[in-house]
Amino acid sequence: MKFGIMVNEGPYTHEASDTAYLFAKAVLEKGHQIHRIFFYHDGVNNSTRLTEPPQDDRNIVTRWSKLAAEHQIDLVVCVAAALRRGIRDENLAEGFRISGLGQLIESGIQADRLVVFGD
Amino acid sequence: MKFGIMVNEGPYTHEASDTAYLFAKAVLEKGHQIHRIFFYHDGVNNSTRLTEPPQDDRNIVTRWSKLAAEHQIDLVVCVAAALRRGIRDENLAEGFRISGLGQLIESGIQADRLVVFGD
Amino acid sequence: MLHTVNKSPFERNSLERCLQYAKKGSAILLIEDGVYGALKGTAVTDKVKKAMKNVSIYALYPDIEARGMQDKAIDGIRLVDYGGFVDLVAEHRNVHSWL
Amino acid sequence: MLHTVNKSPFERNSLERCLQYAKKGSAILLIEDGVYGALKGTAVTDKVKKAMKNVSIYALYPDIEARGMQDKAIDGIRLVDYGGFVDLVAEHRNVHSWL
Amino acid sequence: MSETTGGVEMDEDVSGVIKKFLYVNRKAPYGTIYALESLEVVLIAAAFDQDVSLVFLDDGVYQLAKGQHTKTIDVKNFSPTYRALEGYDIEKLYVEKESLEARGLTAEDLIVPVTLLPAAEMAELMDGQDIVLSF
Amino acid sequence: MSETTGGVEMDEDVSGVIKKFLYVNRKAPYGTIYALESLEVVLIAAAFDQDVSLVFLDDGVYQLAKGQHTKTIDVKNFSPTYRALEGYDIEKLYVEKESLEARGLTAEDLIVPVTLLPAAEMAELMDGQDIVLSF
Repeated sequence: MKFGIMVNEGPYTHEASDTAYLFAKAVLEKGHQIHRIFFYHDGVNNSTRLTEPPQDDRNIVTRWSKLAAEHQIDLVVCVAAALRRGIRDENLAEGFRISGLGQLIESGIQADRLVVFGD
Repeated sequence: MKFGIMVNEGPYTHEASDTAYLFAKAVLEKGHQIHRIFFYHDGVNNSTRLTEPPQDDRNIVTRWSKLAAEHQIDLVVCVAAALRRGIRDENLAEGFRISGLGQLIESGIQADRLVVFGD
Repeated sequence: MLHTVNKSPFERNSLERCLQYAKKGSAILLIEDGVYGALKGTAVTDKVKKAMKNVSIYALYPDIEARGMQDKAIDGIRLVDYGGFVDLVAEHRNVHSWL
Repeated sequence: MLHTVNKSPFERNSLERCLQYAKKGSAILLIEDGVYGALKGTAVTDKVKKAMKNVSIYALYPDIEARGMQDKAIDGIRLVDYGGFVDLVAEHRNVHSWL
Repeated sequence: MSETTGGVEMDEDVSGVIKKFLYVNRKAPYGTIYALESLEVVLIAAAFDQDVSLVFLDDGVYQLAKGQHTKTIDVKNFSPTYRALEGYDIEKLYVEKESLEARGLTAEDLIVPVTLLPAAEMAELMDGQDIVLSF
Repeated sequence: MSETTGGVEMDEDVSGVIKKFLYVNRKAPYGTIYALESLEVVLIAAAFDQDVSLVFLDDGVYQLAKGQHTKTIDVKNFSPTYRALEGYDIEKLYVEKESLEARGLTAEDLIVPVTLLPAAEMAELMDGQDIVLSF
């Protein structure tokens, strides 16, 4: 089955991005596919390569980048939401791309399920 | 009277940073002083110079920078909260400085009032 | 002391808790989505009116106006602008923001 | 359909609204702070137990364990891991996250 | 054939599929950005020729309140956009009756014509969707 | 004379002043970061020799729950830090009785010894502070 995932909150502040990540891993472990992970609202902050959490904490951003590299997952950051919040190509982490909201709707159409994680 | 202000949420997503800004302006208009504005939690995202809101919207970040320049206000971004969220000197807007949590406590001690704006 | 509430009373428990905590003679200022607690004819109006016997309740008019609720404030709730917000903070020894 | 609730029932209205919306035969999964709605002996326990007559209620065990609530889940609430979460989504035609 | 939508080339296999999309609005305007950014999604969604419905429940009903004047908080008043939705062929707007009543409001207080539904019927509507987006 | 605290040089006029600081914890751990980042403030505050109290009410009482195991959500379990507060001379921890009861918990379920106070007494305590920090 093909899953679409939407992430509406930034890293660390809300558990939403953790839950979305652990859900995404489980989707793959169950043998399903991930059509796309779309980052919206403060969710766009998941994609900043400037993040540097404490040594003993998880690195939420690089965790997404790794997941994308290992499983060829399309990580899309909404351009309008990103510009408002100071995310651009110059601070975008590996594996993410900035695109339009149409990518979210497309994911809703093409995936079998779309799951929203937010506040 | 000397006011300390604490901002706990990022720009655009919550009204907290708008309210804090309009409150700060009113503090000055009333003839009071602002000891410091301290940005914590997602509040650190108020300081990214990479933000680019739509033309017809307010620019929350430059609004802070201008307020700081015009009234010599100390805008302090918490270093630990900032590193977690990808705010560093390289994307810091004018008028902000990154420092420790001690600056918040100091503001509590030195100011006559400390007002918290958050979610 | 001054209490501020910035959340809708229909969504969160912060106004309710604040009303329990606000002692006789203290003040409550409703801001942001908290101003929905200042309106007539809602499911929480009676609770707010009852509290008004012991505490002064204020609401931030710019937030009321933004939400189109200009004509709906409960009689007796004092509407203030940001300058009034500053005055309230200055007049009270301390402030608790019910986040 | 599958409903997810990620907020504490003591702080927000989302579990209460979800319980009203969840139709007979549908499923509710409590995640994140929503797992506090899955516990025995709280002020909302009775409401949840009543709903269990018509809908299946699940809770995400990793979130329960993180919060130290391992021994407190209501009997009859099914505890799942992330794999179980994925299965629930797959088994239902659609999902509504009560944000 | 492809059509540009929100800066996106639609893939071939998107065309032809029509799914039922439900946008759930439960949050008040201005206190948070969710209402505004939700509306931005709806406007883009209009270009995809899907079966779109919007529901407003809980504090979401406040999004549709008449008479919003946002100048003093220096935020854009986006409520007129709800009136523009019709021009995008988005015509199915549902408001939960109980939510409106708890807030002392009636359909007269809303900026656009909507269909009032009791919660039980809203639940039916929600149940029948393919995609439920909440913000 | 100055002392470095959290990377900060304390100004001359800070020393000598002792204010009553109250830290209000109303949010559950892990669902959001507020509990953790609040604790980080408290640890720094300890260096300033102020009169510090912590109150836990509503879902904030869950911060102190025993038996937290966060490995499966890959987040750091910070609850043991509450036990370390004593070493920082932060000893005034108050928990609201009503909040604990509504959640079916007792003082036995908490990771540190606390003072249980009914809401009315909590309100008195809050009233008497100079600075009330909430997160």
